[in-house]
Amino acid sequence: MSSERAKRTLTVVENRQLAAGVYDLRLRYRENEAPEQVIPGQFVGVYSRDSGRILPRPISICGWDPKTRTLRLVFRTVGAGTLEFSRCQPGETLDVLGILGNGYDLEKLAGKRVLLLGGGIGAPPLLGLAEAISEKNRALGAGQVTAVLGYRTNDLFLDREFAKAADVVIATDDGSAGFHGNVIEAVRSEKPAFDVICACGPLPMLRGVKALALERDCPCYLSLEERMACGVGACLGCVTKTAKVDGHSHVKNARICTEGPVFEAREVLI
Amino acid sequence: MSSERAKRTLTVVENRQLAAGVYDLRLRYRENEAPEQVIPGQFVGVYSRDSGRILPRPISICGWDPKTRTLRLVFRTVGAGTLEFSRCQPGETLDVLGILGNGYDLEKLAGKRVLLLGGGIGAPPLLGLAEAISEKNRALGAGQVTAVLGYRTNDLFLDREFAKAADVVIATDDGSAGFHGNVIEAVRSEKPAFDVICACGPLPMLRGVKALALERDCPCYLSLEERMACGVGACLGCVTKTAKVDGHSHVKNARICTEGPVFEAREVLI
Amino acid sequence: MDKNVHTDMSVSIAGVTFQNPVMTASGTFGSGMEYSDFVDLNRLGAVVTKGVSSVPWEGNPTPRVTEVPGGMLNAIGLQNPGIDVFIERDLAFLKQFDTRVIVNVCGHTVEEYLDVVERLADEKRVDMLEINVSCPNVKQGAIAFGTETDALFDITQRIKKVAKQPVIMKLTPNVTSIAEMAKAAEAGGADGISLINTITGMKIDVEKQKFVLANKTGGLSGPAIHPIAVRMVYEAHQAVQIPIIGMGGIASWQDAAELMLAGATAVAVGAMNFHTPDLTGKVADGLADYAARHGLSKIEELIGAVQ
Amino acid sequence: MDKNVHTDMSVSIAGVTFQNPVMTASGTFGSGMEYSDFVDLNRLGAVVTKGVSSVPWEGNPTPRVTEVPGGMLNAIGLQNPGIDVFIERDLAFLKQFDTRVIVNVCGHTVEEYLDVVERLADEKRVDMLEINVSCPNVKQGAIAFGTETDALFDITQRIKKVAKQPVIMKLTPNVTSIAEMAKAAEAGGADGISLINTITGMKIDVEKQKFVLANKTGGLSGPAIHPIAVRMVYEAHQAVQIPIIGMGGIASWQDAAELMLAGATAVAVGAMNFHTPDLTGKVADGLADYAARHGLSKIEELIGAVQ
Ligand SMILES: Cc1cc2nc3c(=O)[nH]c(=O)nc-3n(C[C@H](O)[C@H](O)[C@H](O)COP(=O)(O)OP(=O)(O)OC[C@H]3O[C@@H](n4cnc5c(N)ncnc54)[C@H](O)[C@@H]3O)c2cc1C
Ligand SMILES: Cc1cc2nc3c(=O)[nH]c(=O)nc-3n(C[C@H](O)[C@H](O)[C@H](O)COP(=O)(O)OP(=O)(O)OC[C@H]3O[C@@H](n4cnc5c(N)ncnc54)[C@H](O)[C@@H]3O)c2cc1C
Ligand SMILES: Cc1cc2nc3c(=O)[nH]c(=O)nc-3n(C[C@H](O)[C@H](O)[C@H](O)COP(=O)(O)O)c2cc1C
Ligand SMILES: Cc1cc2nc3c(=O)[nH]c(=O)nc-3n(C[C@H](O)[C@H](O)[C@H](O)COP(=O)(O)O)c2cc1C
Ligand code: FES
Ligand code: FES
Repeated sequence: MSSERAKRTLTVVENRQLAAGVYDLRLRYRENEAPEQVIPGQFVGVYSRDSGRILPRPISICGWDPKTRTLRLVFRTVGAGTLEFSRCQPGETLDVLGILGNGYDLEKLAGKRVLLLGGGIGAPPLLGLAEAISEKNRALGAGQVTAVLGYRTNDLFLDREFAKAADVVIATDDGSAGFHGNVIEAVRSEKPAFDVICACGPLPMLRGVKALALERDCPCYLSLEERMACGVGACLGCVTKTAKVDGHSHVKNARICTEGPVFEAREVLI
Repeated sequence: MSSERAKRTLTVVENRQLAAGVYDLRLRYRENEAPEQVIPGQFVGVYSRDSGRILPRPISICGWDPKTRTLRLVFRTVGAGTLEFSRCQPGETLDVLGILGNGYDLEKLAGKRVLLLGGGIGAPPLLGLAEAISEKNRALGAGQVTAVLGYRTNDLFLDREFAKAADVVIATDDGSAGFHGNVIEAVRSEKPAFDVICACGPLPMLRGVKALALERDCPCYLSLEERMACGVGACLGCVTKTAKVDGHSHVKNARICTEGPVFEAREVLI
Repeated sequence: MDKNVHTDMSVSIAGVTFQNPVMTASGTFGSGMEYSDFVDLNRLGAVVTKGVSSVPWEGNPTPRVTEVPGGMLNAIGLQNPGIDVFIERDLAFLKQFDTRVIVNVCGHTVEEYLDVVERLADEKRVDMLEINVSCPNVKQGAIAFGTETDALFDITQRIKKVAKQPVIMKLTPNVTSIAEMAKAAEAGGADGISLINTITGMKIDVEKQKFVLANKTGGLSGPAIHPIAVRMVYEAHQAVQIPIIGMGGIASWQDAAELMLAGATAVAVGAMNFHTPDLTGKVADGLADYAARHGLSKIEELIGAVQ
Repeated sequence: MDKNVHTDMSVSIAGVTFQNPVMTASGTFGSGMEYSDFVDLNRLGAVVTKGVSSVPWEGNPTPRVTEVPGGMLNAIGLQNPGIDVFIERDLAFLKQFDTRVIVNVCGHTVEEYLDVVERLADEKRVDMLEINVSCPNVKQGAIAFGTETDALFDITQRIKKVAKQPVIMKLTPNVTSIAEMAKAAEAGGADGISLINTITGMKIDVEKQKFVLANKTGGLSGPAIHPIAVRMVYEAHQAVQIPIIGMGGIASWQDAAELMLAGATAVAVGAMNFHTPDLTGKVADGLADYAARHGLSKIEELIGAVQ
């Protein structure tokens, strides 16, 4: 077992397409190099093998199997970096910077009815979270997990895996599957019971989620994204505006890579 | 069959190490994309797949099999580009610009006793030449080919293939195989009979070869090297000083990629 | 978006219409001959020829080129056969194509530039002149034209007096303020400006502890300089009214579109021709698709449209 | 060659000895804390801290960073918690390490710079000051210090009057003549200069037709700028006697050796820390091996040794 923050060479053990442009990549750590702990909501920085692309690509951790030392990343191809990763074959290696950031605080969620809101490629980090909470809550004998997952069309992914750990509501922009509308509209329509919200997705959606949480006056944890350079808190590239002066920046600029990516909705000005 | 000058995607069919840092790479053209003619002494430009390396690497053609549309390149790893090529596996592809430059004028060599002088990684292009001349001369019933091949140590390569088409003299810098000394010294010592010289190797050796040719007053063809950018005659990066005003530059600067790489020794000021 | 209209791809500079905005960057395409195997010159907006001087120039000693990360250094030193051979051979060659011809002109002194400009005045095949006042590899003072506003104003004015074709001043990026240089060219009467030329760089062989290029320094070009080119085109476009031909590191139609959005009326492909010999054609096709997808009726709507 | 002697790796600048020539480039390494998981700070010649100003600065809106070919653009805008927090927290943190500390200073006005320099005067942990007169992302006039010789001379002189530590002036590459700027800093009394800071660039999202960075422009750094850095270090070294800290695109010990051969006494690793978090340590080791292989008794023999 090793220090949590390190750049490691991982071996691709599987790479599977889940939906149009969405890939499920499994990467194995070498023995003695695996992280001691991985918390849902944390992320890694995946490096390209092309010398023209110097920055790591931040990708959330979708799953972690300590026994096989295997990290699961689910990502969408949007540019040259993710395209390169989508073409990786088993046996090839990728350099990964990790484990980065602070995940969801599982203690605060234990025993609560948790509403997970995942928009598009925001869903993957919530899967590990759904699994972790439902396992804990099963033990506690209380707390129901509901996952509302938004997609553009009926080209769904991860939905069946979510169903093993949560009640699932599907929402699609075009109405081709499940509820016709976005995740917030789906919540208003389906009215799941919840005590706390955890959400990951595009910024407009997160703004809607924050409004919902303020309206229902419940705790709400958002996973934010921003362009990153270092991923480790050194460059100050990835800040988000905060409500109060934070301990690090002293200018109300929390680093998403270090203080986040998960923030209580009220703490951040989005 | 296609135009001689084109950028093509070739498939690696074999890649084998011949000696320390020396590789034998076989690349296959797609059907209908193979060049009509390949002359010993011509070269190709091999592109890296890394976006940080934009220029093609000039590599001489060591062999060409029109039936299987397979190009043979033998190269030494000296930097990032050749290192990348050395790691190519069968089935992968490489982009290649070719066929470039002017090779040896086989008509002028027919029926002559040809002395081939190859220094180190200068040997490969001479192998195709040895084969072509000896085949022609066998038909003509005249003309002996002698190949004097210089190496640093006894870590030889291609010597046995040369032996099928030529009388071979080996020279090594450290005396660990064959003659102890360089190729020029080996010629002076072994005294092979010849009417014409064809040489490829490092510049100091080519200067010695030119001196030898002037001394013996025989025709001498040298294959020159220079840093290249375009490989097709457009950038004027790769010139060599010429004795007379040439048709293209009008300033006694012939383009090695276009007027060469093979020049009559007396035409160039090296 | 996704309107897929048919876009008018032509652009015009100083009254000259180009069928599309894609040109070749001077010195990277010879006079077109060498690349005519790879791309149909009739598909290009213009062929911009290698710099030509009043008499033959032999250029710098070799090595003249080397690769660097995401680009290359060159110190060709403006080798060229002189204006006579250029007219007889290169211009004659270009007569068979239906594309515009921009002749790039270099010199050591103002008089040398004027010589060439005068010799070209009555050449019908020449649609436009591009004056290279910025080549970092010419030592005898030419660089001063490109880095001092007064000198640039002066040479522009003198060339405009004798030129019969529209005059584009090609600016060097090796300056503190490209906006000031652009303004000086405009004030001198330039019909347009082109930018950027190469940025002076150097490479050292650490094992030999020697300069890689015989000339010590060389001009950096290729994708490495693209963000600098976009910024400079933007700054120049904010500073002047005259049209801009944008270049520097174009490797794709997206890079070309960036330069147009920043303010370029036309774009030129340079070092990446060496990587992708038919890149000019690909950029032209890519821009046309993009323009159609974005529902542009004229590609000129892109010019400076960034927000 | 292959003499494999033991090389004295220390270098000295203005009387301060560094155990080796490898430093961190300001702004790419925080105050060392964030990278101390990845590299033992005791292995470095110096930690150069993120720019600090007299009061907290909140920097630019996001997006602040983006990747470009072989490099990145940043427009952090010099966010920092101000000199008080810096001294209490960052300087205190650095006390536990046995490496030199160079504090990078920024300001909007000469007075703001002087404030910081005075506050640091009695801090024993501060071995040297690096004055950033060149950040392209600060709009309120700071750029003028870095691009005009008179302003640079003046600010250098005024800082030297109050500084108790040696003063390094950090120069911007966005100038016509780095040699002139280097001379102005030397004339003003600088104990050394560091170069290069980032080169101003821009990236446009062609589908959205918008600037990628909120600040529109950003500073280009990374391997893309390395050949420009080598050339500028060389030109500055030819122009002045004071030592140079060289930086710009170092991705390997070879890149560092190039900068030293061009004239740098020490080198700093910047953006490539983001790619290889222990790059500084690797560069230090690589330089030591190289020096031994080349039979150098002192690494300082490399400085400006290119031929
Ligand atoms: C904390 C965090 C977690 C993320 N988790 C996931 C995930 O689990 N699955 C997934 O598909 N995507 C995720 N993303 C988005 C992912 O990082 C980008 O899609 C990816 O970096 C794009 O790289 P590219 O080379 O394909 O695209 P390009 O557009 O070519 O990238 C160019 C540069 O921009 C950066 N960039 C582009 N888009 C983004 C973005 N949305 N966020 C941050 N940087 C960006 C790249 O990292 C690179 O530096 C996450 C982003 C963050 C910040
Ligand atoms: C006409 C010609 C034929 C050649 N034939 C062969 C051959 O058959 N086998 C072989 O092993 N080598 C050959 N070479 C040399 C070969 O081109 C270089 O070894 C190769 O380009 C090095 O690339 P790199 O990326 O590994 O090295 P780097 O040093 O990393 O390359 C950096 C840049 O310098 C150029 N470069 C470096 N060395 C040379 C060189 N010696 N000549 C020209 N450019 C160079 C590269 O192309 C690249 O642009 C030939 C060169 C020429 C000009
Ligand atoms: C090999 C080479 C030769 C060049 N010769 C000239 C020239 O003769 N005249 C000129 O104005 N620019 C010349 N340039 C500069 C280019 O036209 C162009 O401005 C520059 O390379 C930037 O574009 P790029 O990054 O696409 O190459 C030359 C560039 C290269 C690479
Ligand atoms: C994210 C980032 C922040 C930077 N912040 C500063 C700074 O605060 N002060 C400064 O003088 N230079 C700053 N720089 C410039 C670097 O110190 C260095 O001069 C430049 O990046 C070139 O080196 P590189 O190519 O190795 O990154 C910063 C660079 C980057 C990439
Ligand atoms: S990415 Fe550098 S501080 Fe977050
Ligand atoms: S490499 Fe361009 S002319 Fe020969």
